[in-house]
Amino acid sequence: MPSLKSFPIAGQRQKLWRGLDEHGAPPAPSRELGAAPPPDDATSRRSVLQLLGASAALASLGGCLKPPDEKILPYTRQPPEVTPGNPLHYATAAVIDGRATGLLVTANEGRPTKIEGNPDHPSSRGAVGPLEQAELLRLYDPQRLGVVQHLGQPSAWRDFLQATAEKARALRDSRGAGLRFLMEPGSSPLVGRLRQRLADTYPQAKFSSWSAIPLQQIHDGAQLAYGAAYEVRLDLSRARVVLSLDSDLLAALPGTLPAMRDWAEKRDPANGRLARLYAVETNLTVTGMNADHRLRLKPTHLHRFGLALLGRLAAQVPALSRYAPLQQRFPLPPESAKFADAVAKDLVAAGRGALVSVGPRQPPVLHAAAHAINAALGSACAAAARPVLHDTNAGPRTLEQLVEEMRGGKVDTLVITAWNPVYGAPADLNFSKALSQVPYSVYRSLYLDETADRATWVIPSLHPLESWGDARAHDGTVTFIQPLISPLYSGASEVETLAAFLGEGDRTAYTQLRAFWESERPDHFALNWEKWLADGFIGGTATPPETPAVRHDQILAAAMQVAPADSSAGIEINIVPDYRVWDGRFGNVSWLQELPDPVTKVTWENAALLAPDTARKLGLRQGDRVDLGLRGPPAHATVVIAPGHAEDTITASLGYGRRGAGEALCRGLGFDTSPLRHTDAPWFSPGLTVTPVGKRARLAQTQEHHSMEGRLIAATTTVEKLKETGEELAESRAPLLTAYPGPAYPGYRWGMAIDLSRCTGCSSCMVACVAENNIPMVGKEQVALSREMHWLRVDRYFIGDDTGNPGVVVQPLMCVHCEYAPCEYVCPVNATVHSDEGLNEMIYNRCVGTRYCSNNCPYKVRRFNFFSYTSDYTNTEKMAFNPDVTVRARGVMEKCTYCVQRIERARIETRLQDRRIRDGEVLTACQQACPSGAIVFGDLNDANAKVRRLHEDERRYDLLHELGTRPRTAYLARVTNPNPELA
Amino acid sequence: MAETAIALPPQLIPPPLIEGRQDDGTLNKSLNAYVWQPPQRGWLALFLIGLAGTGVLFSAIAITVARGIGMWGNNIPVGWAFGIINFVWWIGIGHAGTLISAILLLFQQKWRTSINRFAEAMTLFAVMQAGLFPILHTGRPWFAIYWLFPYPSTNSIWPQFKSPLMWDVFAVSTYFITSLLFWYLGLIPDLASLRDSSSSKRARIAYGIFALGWRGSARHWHHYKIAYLLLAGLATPLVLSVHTIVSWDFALSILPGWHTTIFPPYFVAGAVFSGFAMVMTLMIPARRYMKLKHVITARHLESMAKVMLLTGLIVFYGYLMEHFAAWYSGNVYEEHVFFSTRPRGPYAWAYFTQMFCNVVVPQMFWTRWARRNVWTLWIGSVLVNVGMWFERFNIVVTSLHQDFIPSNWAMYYPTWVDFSLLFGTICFFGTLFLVFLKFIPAVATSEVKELNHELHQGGGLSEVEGAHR
Amino acid sequence: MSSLFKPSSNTAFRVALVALALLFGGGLIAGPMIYVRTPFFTQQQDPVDQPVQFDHRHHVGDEGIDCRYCHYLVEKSPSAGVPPTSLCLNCHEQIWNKSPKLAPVRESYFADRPIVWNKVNKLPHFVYFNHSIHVRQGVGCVTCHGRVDEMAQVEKAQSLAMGWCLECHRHPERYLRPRDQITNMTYKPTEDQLAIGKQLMEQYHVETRTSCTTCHR
Amino acid sequence: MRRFVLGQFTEAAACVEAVRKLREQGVPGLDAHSPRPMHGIDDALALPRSKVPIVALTGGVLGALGGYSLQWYLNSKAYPINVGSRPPHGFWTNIPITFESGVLIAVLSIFFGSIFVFFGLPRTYHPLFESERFRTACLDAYWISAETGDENAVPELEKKFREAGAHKVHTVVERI
Repeated sequence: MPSLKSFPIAGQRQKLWRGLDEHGAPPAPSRELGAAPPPDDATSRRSVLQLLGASAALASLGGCLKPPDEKILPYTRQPPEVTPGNPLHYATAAVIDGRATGLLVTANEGRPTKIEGNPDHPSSRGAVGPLEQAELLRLYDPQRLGVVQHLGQPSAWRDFLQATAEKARALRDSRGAGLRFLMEPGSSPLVGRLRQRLADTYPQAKFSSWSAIPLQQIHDGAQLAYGAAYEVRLDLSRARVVLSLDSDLLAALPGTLPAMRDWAEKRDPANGRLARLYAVETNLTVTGMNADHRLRLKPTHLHRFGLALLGRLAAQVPALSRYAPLQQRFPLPPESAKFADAVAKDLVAAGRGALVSVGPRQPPVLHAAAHAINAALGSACAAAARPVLHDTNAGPRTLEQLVEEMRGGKVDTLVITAWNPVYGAPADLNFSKALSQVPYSVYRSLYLDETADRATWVIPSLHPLESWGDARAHDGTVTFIQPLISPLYSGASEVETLAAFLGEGDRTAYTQLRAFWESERPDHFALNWEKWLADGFIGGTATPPETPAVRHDQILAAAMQVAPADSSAGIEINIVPDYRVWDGRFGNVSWLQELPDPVTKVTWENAALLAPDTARKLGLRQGDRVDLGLRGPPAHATVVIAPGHAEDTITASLGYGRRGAGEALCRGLGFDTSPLRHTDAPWFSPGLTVTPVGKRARLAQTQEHHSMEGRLIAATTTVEKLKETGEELAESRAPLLTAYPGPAYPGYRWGMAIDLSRCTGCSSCMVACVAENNIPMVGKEQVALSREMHWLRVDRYFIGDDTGNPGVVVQPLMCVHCEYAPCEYVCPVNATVHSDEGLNEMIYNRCVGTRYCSNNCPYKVRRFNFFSYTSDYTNTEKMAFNPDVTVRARGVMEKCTYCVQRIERARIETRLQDRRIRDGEVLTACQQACPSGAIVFGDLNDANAKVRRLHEDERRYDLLHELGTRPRTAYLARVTNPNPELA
Repeated sequence: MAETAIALPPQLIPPPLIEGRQDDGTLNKSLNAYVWQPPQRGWLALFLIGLAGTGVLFSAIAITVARGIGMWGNNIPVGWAFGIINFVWWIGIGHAGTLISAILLLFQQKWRTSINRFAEAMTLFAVMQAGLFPILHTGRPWFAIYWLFPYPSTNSIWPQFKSPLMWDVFAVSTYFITSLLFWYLGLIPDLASLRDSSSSKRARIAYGIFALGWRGSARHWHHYKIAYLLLAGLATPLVLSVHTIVSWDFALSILPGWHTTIFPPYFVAGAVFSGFAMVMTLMIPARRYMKLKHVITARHLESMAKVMLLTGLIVFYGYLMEHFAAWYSGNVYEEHVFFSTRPRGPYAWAYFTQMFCNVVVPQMFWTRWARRNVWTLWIGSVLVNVGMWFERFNIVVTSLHQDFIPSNWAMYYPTWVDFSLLFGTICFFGTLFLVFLKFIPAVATSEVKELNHELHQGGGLSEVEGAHR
Repeated sequence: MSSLFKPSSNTAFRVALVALALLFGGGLIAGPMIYVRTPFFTQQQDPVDQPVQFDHRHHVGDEGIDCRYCHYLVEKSPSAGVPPTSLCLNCHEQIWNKSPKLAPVRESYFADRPIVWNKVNKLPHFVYFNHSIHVRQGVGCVTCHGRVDEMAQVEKAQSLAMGWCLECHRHPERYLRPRDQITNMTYKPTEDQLAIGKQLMEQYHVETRTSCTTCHR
Repeated sequence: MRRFVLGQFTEAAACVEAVRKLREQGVPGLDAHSPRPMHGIDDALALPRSKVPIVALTGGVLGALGGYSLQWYLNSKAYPINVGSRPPHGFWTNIPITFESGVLIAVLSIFFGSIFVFFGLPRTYHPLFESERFRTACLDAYWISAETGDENAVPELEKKFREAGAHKVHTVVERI
């Protein structure tokens, strides 16, 4: 029995951001589950040193005190694969909404410290998004639920198994009547098998899937177009003209990483002709920021635009001729019409390189229309493939049916493995009330959240890095999840929870997984198993693309059902997934909370986004508090003026306004959008009322000034002007006169190049940097005071005179490692100096914190520890620290080091082998995470290095070149490919 | 000499340097009187307020050291704020003392004599306030306090002498030591006079210890005069160098608004400007309550007002040149600072406060009436002090909050700790000053005696002597 | 008629001044600087008590066990490796397997609880020292750790102050030895150390790295 | 056991004149005491030029040299580090500290040189302080003194003092 002591105290984390002298005790790990070694081993030698060191750093006021006593804890039995001091990498996966992203996780002496993409995995290709990386912090979250709960009281897994066994007997007798499973949309073959077995055991049981961000409309659209559920498999490597209809395919979200990489290649002028991107959307998205042309539409107009476009294509594409009536049915205002004409022409011209991509929020008919267009144009960029998810229905309608059953008393036992339906379900369903009517409910969760509050049994879920499992990637590739650490808290995986209803609750996930795959693929199993686990996936298991026939008649009929746009004025609501917390499940991850939204740069909350003109019309200013009402109680939001947003619409992202008892970090941040979501209209709806409440709130925005003030900062040009721009930029890379010739760098000469043409602004690099470099998160108040600690920031500027629909350019900016560094000569204590390889070094332990270096840094990329931001980390949280990087003390400056710890590790490794470091052998964390390959690092002395080639590119320029700082990081101007017809 | 005096219309004859017929005895008595009389109620009240404020200061310091610079309003574009503003403000104020005692001595300005002790004490206490901040504003003062000095550490690492902050360390510590020694050297004969005029044995012993056994020997005076003159001679370039170096803290950076060659003269003039204003602020009440009007006459006040007018004009010229250079350079960053951020940005109010107090207010000293009216003098000098503080605010904060790359621009808001430090140093300064006034003659007795003697011997009549200077 | 101060006050005053100068100059400045160079501060020559009375004299000196048998990671990891308990039992399963002195080792093994050793050579957390590269470049164990074979209880042999590290990082030729002599506790250069050192530097491509990030990251 | 003959004047000029006369008469160990420097007394006592300027110059030059060489040695010899690609030995950037250390050492030399060497202070006890009347020497009177080791010379000296115009002539004896 776990004692109360082992129960992570709710609210413990919250203090992190307020009191700086609190020092939470680590929750004692429970050893209830599994026979694996206790997690003490995870707190290994080096981490013990680090922990002691970190506290000693605070305690020691100077060199005049003796160093504190330190202990060494060697292994009692050395695991053969572990070399203390050297990290290990394991392939595993993160699963978000049922689809896996292959990961490579670094572990130091048994504790995972860094999540990176698996270079061989098709859904990652070495890149990784912010959400996947954030899994690390979820693992070490001291607020995780640590113990099984029964009716709000601590209980045990054994008790649950016993209770379930009794329940199962009764259920077997009733053939499973009243047994319902509400599941996370899943693709796991093992879970598929379990579901089959459960269905066999309980024939009358029903399975439903629920996600706040379902792919259902995609499946429904395919159903309409092809008569069966399909998903679209994108291949942007062959794209020439892409139209995104609310499809955010360039943000690093689940399933988009390969598309981002392919797209980046299409936007590099070195790779030949540039592809062109049109975006039609309501709110400015990451994809919209990267579009060559962008049309902003009210959400209810968006799919009508798509159908109108289909109508226009009818005239140009014989295969689509029957859609001609749509052009009349959906008349477009002049601006949209011009846009649609140009897009139609461009798409036709692109032929096989054309792609119309539709976002999952759009109605099925638009998906079907896109299928029609893509098929008619013979697009090589979009292939139909069978869904990887078990359930193609996971939306509000599914939940509605379940809720009706629950209300009707037809549900006796409800097993919920879906994430937090009480919070995520549209308010009109009142899932919470329905749940309290279910006599026996089981909820598996990482946290004591809103749903856990109402379930009979709450089973702590094991973190993916603690558990075994499998899932399919976006393309169907079977991917394995394997643990890197024994469970920090007691808990169960989804497989184990489901198996409990088969009376197999004591079979571990590993046993089940291995047995399942052995039965699936018995040939050479033992050998293959090793390989699959080492690779992280089974190669060649992607679902093959198919070419089903498009049912044009059905599509046309459905399209003609759509009412023409009503021009009734009124404000519409537009709900979007959040770039940081997704549907809210990542709410308790400080890395993501403090990650600025890639578009709005708001941290720690969501906001009501609206266009400048709409704000003017409504008399609202940035920071005003408003009540948003839609057929129900209002949501209390803070206004953010968002250039590029559609008129008369307010956008709000999901995942905030959390109320769960166990998630102190995110509780109370932002506002809950569920009152604004309805079962019939989960994403958009007209009729929104906006009532200013006369109060103001202070937003924690990391960027408050959005214009470049006409300065050459993030250079951008067009394909036509590329040559001229290159010549103009020559001035910004030309050698400068100096009185001091400066030293030679005969060995390595490290440098970086950032290609603005590739960067989409997804901000994955920021999280990678945070994870690699032990960067503390400082909390909303500190961010509002401009004290965020990110070494790497992604700046976003609006360009052009049209504040309604401005151009956007993004620019990752970290220390550029000036050769003539202005920060260095002003430091009185030699705490920031130059290395013999040209790195601008920052020596934390020498720093006294005058902050002069930061004042004199024209790029303002230095960060100062205004408080001791890490001293109150619990021991569990400290396990996430990278042992290769010093945890900085209060009062010292810090900044990007070009991941010098990786350089030094590579140097030592290569020197042990008597060779030089090869190009690509040292990747900075940001470079490694970047899905579009925008960041390249390497040795500028190496004539064949990629970074050297980029430094010699005609698009290359130095930021603030005229200051003579000679940065080692070069920027490559962004090239857009606008359509002359829309100029 | 006498001709010019006669030719002058009466309203142009300046007031005398020493009023009334005085001899060594009367001077001795009147100048030391304040030391011997029991503390006045006003003195006590002010002293208690000062002590309370000093308590606030040390609480603010304690909280800063215990919790971190985060207790201040500083952030990332604005790495320096109140700490450095206060530092520059106080050290600038300190400059008037050295200027009065050293430079005016070298220029043989007789009117310096009655006010130099006062001004030197002010220097010393102002530099003490200033000296708090360079250490306190660092993130890790417990290291800064000795890592900034070149001592042989076991780390074999040394300070970096290219940093203007290192120059600052040397300049400020040299300045403090020099001011202290200069002040003390001048004080020795007066301490001896206190020792010898006191009737209380305890006071005699106390003053006796600090007088070191001075006995007015002609052989000592012989060296003393030279030593004093040499110290003055050294203090003169030193005082110029100190504020020059302080200005280099900014001018050597590359930040628009800081990176300016005009800073050294402009800072030195500004320092003298604010220093005289502070002397005036303190002296006008002090001469009244300490009954020193006969040695600190309207003549002194008027001379100081003239210096303020002059230095105010130099400062104004500095402002004009900054703007001109920004415009003439055509550099977008410079232009942004001087034509967008300062006059039209969110801190424009500070800019216009600075301009009003430092440029408009001193213009009233063109009129004799304003130069001779204690109220206009006092209010004017208080406003100049305020204006000079805001000048540093504009240089430090306004330049930093919007620099090269717009994405990092951010606002700075001071916290209660920032205000406590400013208020606390003012109180601490005042407390030290009150202690000084109570225990040490506020006027250099031996020098006034000498001046008195010269006036009697030279022109015969002290009343007209000043007309030639 | 008498003076305020006694004649002796002159002497007293002067003595007081000198004392004050000494107190300030010596006590506050010179004193600490001397103190940090003494073993009191550096903890050199201060044998550290360990939970197990492991005697290096016996194991290294008498038995001649190579350092790398127990500190087996020294050539491939930043850490030299404190041996896992199982390694102790490789021998002590057979010999001295009843010795009460080894009770903590057996207890550790059977209870699967690590032996908590006390660290002798402590580096601050901001210093990244890598054993493997030093050993590879020809820095002998004895150079930093002293004559461990003569220590009953291990003690810190060198100050491990940054200045001490820099001495070798600046002039490696003064300290390098052939790779096959790394663990030799009694190695003496056969000829002039400087000549050997310079030759080894060339042979092993030893660089004099004094950039800060070599050790501080 | 030293003796000091003391005589008081009310006017500085008379005091200076008396000193001159006494010196010309060959009175040894003469000194004058006044609350402020007296004009012409240096001449009257025929004091040699003060050596304070030499001390100051020496201190200043040594200080400046020391300051410069300190910077040169520490930044370009002891641990040369690449700081913003500036040369380790920065002549121009060494100037401010060179100047400051020159001034500092000069000031310290002047102050401590004067106090300890030229004034011979601290000397809280001096035989002159045995005279209660001598207290006026730092207030408002002018005194001359003559030191003698010979008890018998005292009456002669007192006489000479009176002749020179001094009043309140008396003698103090050193206490041991």
